[in-house]
Amino acid sequence: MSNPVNVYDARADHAVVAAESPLAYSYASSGTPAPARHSRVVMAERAFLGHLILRGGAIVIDEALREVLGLSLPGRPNTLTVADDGRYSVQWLSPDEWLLIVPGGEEFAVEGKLRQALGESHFAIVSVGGGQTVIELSGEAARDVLMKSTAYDVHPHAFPVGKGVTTCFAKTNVILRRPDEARWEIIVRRSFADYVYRWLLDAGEEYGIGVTRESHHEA
Amino acid sequence: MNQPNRLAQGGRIDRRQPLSFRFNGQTYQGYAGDTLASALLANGVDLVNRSFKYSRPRGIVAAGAEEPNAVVQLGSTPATQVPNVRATQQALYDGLEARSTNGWPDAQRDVMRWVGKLGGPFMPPGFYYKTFMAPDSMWMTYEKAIRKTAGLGSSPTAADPDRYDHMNQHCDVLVVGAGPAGLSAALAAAHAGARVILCDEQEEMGGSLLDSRAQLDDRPAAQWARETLATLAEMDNVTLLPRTTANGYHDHHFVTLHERRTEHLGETAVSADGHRPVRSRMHRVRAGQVVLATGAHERPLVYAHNDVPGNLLAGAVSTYIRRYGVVPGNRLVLSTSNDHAYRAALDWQEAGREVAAIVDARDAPEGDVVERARAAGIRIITGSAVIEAKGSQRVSAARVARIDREAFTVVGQVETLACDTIASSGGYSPVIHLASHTGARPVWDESILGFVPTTVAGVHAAGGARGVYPLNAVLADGLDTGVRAATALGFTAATPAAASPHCEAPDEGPACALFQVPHEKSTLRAPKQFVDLQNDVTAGAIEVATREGFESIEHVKRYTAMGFGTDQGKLGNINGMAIAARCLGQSIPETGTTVFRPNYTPVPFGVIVGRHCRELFDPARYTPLQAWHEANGAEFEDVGQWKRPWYFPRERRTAEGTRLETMHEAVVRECRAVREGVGILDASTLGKIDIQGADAREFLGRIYTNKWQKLAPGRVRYGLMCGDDGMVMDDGTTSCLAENHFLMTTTTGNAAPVLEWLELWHQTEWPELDVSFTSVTDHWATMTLTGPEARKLLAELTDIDLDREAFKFMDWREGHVAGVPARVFRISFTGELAFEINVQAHYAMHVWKALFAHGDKYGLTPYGTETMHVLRAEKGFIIVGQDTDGSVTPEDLGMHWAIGYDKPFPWIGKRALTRSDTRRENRKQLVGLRPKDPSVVLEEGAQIVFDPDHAIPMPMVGHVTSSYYSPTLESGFALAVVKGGHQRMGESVYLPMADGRVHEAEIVGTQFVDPKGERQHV
Amino acid sequence: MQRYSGFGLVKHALRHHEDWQRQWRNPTPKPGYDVIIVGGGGHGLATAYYLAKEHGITNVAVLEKGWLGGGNTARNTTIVRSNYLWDESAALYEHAMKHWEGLSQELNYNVMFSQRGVLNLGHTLQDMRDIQRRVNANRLNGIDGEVLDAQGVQSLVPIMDCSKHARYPVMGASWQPRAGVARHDAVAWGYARAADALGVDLLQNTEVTGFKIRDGRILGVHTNRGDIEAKTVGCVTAGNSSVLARMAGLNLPLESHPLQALVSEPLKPVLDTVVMSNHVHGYISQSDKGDLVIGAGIDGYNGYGQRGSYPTVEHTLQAIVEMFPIFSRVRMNRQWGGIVDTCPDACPILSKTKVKGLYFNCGWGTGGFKATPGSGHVFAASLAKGEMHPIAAPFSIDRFHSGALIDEHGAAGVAH
Amino acid sequence: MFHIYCPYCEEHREEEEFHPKGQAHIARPDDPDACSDEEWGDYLFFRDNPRGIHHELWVHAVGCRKFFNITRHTVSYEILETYKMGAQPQVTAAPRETGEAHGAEGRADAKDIHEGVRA
Repeated sequence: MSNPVNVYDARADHAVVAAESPLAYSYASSGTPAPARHSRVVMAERAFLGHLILRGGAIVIDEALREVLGLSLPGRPNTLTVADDGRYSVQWLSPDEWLLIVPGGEEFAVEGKLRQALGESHFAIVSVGGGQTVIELSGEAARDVLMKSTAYDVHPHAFPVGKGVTTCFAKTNVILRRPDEARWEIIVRRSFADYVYRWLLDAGEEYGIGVTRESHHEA
Repeated sequence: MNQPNRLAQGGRIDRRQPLSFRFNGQTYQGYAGDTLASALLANGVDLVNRSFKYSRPRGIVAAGAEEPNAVVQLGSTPATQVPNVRATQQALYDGLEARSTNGWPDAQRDVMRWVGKLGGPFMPPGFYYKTFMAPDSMWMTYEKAIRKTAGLGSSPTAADPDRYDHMNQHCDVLVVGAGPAGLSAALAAAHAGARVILCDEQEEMGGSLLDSRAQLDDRPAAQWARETLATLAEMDNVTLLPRTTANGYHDHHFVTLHERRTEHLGETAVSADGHRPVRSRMHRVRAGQVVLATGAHERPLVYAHNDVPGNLLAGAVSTYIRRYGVVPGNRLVLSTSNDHAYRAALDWQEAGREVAAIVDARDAPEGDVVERARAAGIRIITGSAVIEAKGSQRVSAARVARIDREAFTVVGQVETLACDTIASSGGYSPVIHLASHTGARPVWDESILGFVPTTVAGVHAAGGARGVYPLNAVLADGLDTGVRAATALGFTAATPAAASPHCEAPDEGPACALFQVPHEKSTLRAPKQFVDLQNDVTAGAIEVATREGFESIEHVKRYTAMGFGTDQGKLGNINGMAIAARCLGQSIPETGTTVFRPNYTPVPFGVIVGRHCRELFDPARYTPLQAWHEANGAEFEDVGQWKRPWYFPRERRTAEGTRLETMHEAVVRECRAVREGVGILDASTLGKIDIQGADAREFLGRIYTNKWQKLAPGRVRYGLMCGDDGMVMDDGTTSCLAENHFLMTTTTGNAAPVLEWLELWHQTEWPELDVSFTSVTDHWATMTLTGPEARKLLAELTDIDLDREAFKFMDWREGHVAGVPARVFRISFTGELAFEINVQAHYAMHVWKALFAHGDKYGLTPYGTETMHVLRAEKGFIIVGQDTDGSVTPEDLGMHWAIGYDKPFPWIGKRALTRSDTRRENRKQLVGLRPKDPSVVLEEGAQIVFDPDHAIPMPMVGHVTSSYYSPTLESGFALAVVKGGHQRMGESVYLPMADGRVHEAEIVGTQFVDPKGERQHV
Repeated sequence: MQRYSGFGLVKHALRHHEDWQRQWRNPTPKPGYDVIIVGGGGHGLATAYYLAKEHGITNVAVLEKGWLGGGNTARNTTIVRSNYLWDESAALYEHAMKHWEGLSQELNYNVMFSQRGVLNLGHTLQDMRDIQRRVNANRLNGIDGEVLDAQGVQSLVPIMDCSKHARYPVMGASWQPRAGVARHDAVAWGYARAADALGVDLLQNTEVTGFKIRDGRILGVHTNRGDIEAKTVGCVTAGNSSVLARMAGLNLPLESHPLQALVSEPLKPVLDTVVMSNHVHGYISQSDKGDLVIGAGIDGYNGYGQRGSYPTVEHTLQAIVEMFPIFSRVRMNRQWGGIVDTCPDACPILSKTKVKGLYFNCGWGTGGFKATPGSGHVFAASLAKGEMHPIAAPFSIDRFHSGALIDEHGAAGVAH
Repeated sequence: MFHIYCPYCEEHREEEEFHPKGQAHIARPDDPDACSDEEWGDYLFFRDNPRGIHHELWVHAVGCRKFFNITRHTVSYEILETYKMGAQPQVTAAPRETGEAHGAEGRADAKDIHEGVRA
């Protein structure tokens, strides 16, 4: 029997190939106001990470994940597990679906190891990193900006660190999560990234929003 | 500075901050803390508007949201106009500019008043239903005149310079209204630990406490309010929203609060710290429990000429005196049915002006305030009421008489008391608007002579909003309600130690029921007695309506227009109901109430819209190549939310100089490039769904009309999808990536619906199948390289063997393009040799640019959707949604080859194909059309007939779905659906056009170019 | 019937309006009628009127559980047009249009039918194809209509943003000059008064609680005011049709949804035509009183609550401000909801049922008001003759079994 | 705007995250080819559309993307329960009191099947 699934390393060598993050267009067309002293909210993109969608039963995937990354699968709805070093995270999306984020370039290897560990179980893994990006919000007014954008309750009582949800954001949908006390992460689809960027600039203007560009970002 | 009615001291205004404003072109002075209404009254401006129907002079009646008359046009520029602002709710700011909404040339000299005066008698309710009918054709002429006289304010004529936004809020307990009940409730709930939002519509929180004479815990009520607010402000589980009106109560305790952030500061929002604040903000609140501490509105009495300026609500008189330091006249007559209104007379007298008399409808009033009035030497006339006001532009006297409420008659002599102000009070109506938004019908409470809300889980009315009026009871009720709301959510309320402040219980006598005051003449013969001041609805109008058979209160309202004004009948509805009840010989509860609808007070469209306007009205979705398209001059087409390059006009040199190509020129050039050289299309918008699982193949067989059992890895197949009604829903190619792994493509617009469709069937009908679906639309960028030179160009950049035998049509291969890992699909939507290159979207720009770096020598030409359409139509490839419309089956499209009639599973759509109507011979079927005149490009949407000489209505047999000029054929051509078209090859059809021309066309097959399909196989 | 006229108004004014007659009686139910119409909205009242006037059947009762015209007649946005795509719908709505023209005279009641024209905007190439298709079909069906380009739209409605900067720029529109608006309440009252004058009993506060059916034939109805007999019963109860059908043991292909509308505060004249956009999703006109009357799509869930979800209102006003940025500071006064009975193909049902003598007229969805006179006219003819009128015949319930749907979803633009 | 408890996400979410998908518990006939046109039409188009308690299918479209069922009152809009696919509702419409009348009269004369049916 032929290979049941086509696993494909779609990542190019970023040293040779000019990669563009989903916000490349927005930086050029809407600008990147630098954070200033009065900025009460700051936005930064975490681009080119490896994003894997894991589908299947929680028990087997949990085992595989522990084996491969030493990370335990969040079993409870709307929760997020972040590895101690912050480089790996896995988030509950649905009773049979999780989002695993790994450092850029590791996604193919991780997928391979997970598939190996999962063996014959019913599962699926799909690499989706080219189609989405992570936008980080920090600063005292981050929560106000979010309140303007999503009807999900972002009050610390309702949205503690370690929570993550898929929800409406303005007129699109995003994954919203809190990896730690200081930051919110918004995971947005590539084709909607410019809309979300413009929205955030507009909604954050009142708080002097600034944009930080990552040093390793290829323009 | 001349403010004749301003007291030297008192009130909550700031006399150190004088403000200047203009009303109807006159400049006046007021103070910070004034409303426009209080400032106008301070300046002795009596006449603020003309009425809607009769153009009668009108003055300020109330001090809050219930004001019907003082509706003004605000703003000094075309862009900053705000129509229909209630002067009683508009804070004064320096430079405010306002004018009356009605009256020409102005409210003072209004000429329409003659129409109102002379024509009034001829305008009974519904007079327009009875006139202006003859002849029918004239109505539009009459209508024009009628429209001009109607309306209140004027729309702005330029776009709004301000911005608005939304804030999504969540709380345990929302308290609406920061008067005594609301403050107590908020305090109780907050002490119990609940997340509390307290909002209040006024400029200053405190409600009735702000002008109360009561002492709470031995300090003035207003001071207690200030201290309580300070306590609340310090609690981090409390959000205070002043200047914020709860306008709509929606399902499951979702309440919209409109916060006016800058309207008290100026007509546009002014920058602060270099940032532009929003003019106003809508808080979209999801609450666990809601406390409605919205208070009560005073009801005026309905007597003759009760609309002349100088007729005010008793409570409003007190508010103007105590809160704004304004006495709106010199000599007062108070007409009341209850104790509470006596305050107005006491306040008036304390302000140093004269009280002519208190006219009390009760025979033996006896409460504390009555005694105080007596002690103050005020004349009290009992068993009587003001039956008529005299005066034209301002009250000059009150006609007072003894009345028999039961018999509804005037008894004995009428006494005329000279005065310039008549204050009236017929009791109070709880503000139940929000409670009734959810559909809960209010009930009549005879003990308070008002409607109170019915009990709904999670909604608590407190204080005046449920007919509890004495201040001590209101405070206790608020506290109790706050505790109940919090405990309902599981919070443990502290013992009411933080209990209500001590407050002397007043000794109040019972009120009597009085709505319309009888007159010596019958209602229809007496001078007008107004019920709804804004819409000029009189007691007589209500009587006429009931006589004409309008017996339901809804009919009365609609026939007379009562309650349809911008005040929504806050002042008049209960009086109207009482009058209707009297006319019909029923009680008020038998007559019924009406259901209030949002909004409580009008809300600007802009704040409901929020940031969802202009470029953020709807997301614009971009492919990773957007920047290149823009830089290369693309014109864009909206496809769903996507922006897709439509065509790429180039500069063209002509005798007159250079200009951009027209679309036609660009498309001809782009088409030729593809048919003769090589073109490239950004196809990244296509929906892409990754499908994995042991049953993926079985699933595809159930969802698609055609067969999937034998599609081998490395191969691609076209698939057609139907609904279970048998109508074509979507199409696209699906590739077998591996035995249990497929990549499905969908049309651009259907990506999300198709994914949901797959999930629907999997989750609801076939959960046993091992298959899962993940959208990868955004993950992959797709570039279609097509044309006879495509292979040569691609070969320069790829390690994939492009040999026609090694990489056949409908194969896909893996490899690299321009150094980027790529999946390349040999599928063709143009009929030419084509390679669809899929790379992870990060690298799309790199690959695209690399192709162009190598493509010059082959004439690589970017093309857009228009050229794509021409090329695919030449090949007879359909576009779902353009060539189909929800009434087209695969058979209608002639796509029998894509229907697996003998598949074992009864796939979606199969059964419907054998219904009697789907079996009909003469269904509309997809065919090609070749215009007889090759220079003609048929109109898309042109209707097709067999007999062009048939009289209208002509039997139509189909329509043109796609039509273009083909540079390859050098003629126009079209796709169309025609009744029985598949059996009519070679026949002529006719297309009658709007301009009278009739085109003739021949029915032909749908493949115009390369019908054997050789070119795509090269 | 007391005739209305300007002259009569003067006469009444001189008598202090003391002797206006009732516009309709308030009769007690008779034990039986020749025909019972269930539902006293515009369609039901029109049916009764035409039964009496055109077919001489005057022993008719209209049973209304609340007040006449209190359902969707009272809650719609009053748009009247007939530019429907398919022949069957075009015939039905144009039949109505012909009756609208002249209705005030016929009823001696000014229904304020204002033929100020309706624009259906196109914002995409596909919108424009659909518009061409529909207008071409309308013209060949004898219905007025033109296709306008963006400039043509701008000159008709100067205050609209027809610029390229809009998120979805206006590309053009279809324009039906004969279309317009009418005064909704007056339509119900006018028909009620005219039907009453011809002898029809209008029974308000009379709720049907069941049907009397024997041997598959209708014999009458049970009501809260007692049983009433009739061998012909026509149900015209819009959003409540499924509930009524259930009482007769029937199922219908209907779903009742909330449809919301809203009005601004009254303004001086600013918009002289009706503007509808399917793509940005909103429609607007200005009433004679000055309110901007605004509506859009239905809520997706079933609902009899006469209210819908707030986001629908938000989306509607976003569309309106997108088209008319100058209305941003105009204020919304009131919103409300109706219950619309929607069919899978967005076309009505005018049909016999399995119960002999029991007819249904329903499924008008968002398009009922504009059809009122035509619907009543052909339904009356069908009830009178026992055979569906040729214009009504294609709208049989059978089409949901045969598959012969009349799919106005297809390309007909907004179906309001 | 509804506040809907998603049985998979195990919390309340705003209505904007969900899409209503019509009446619940409408199973596709196992053997469509054996259905008459009438039966097939009934399956495709005919719905209960009750005024009162309604079992309906929703999808948590912006969320876990799971389909599930809601029992909701179509007049008060109160959500009485939500439950996963495959489960049965706990809250159902009370059997119509007149159903008994129907039965009684039905026994009296089998042909009077609709006599006395009231809702």
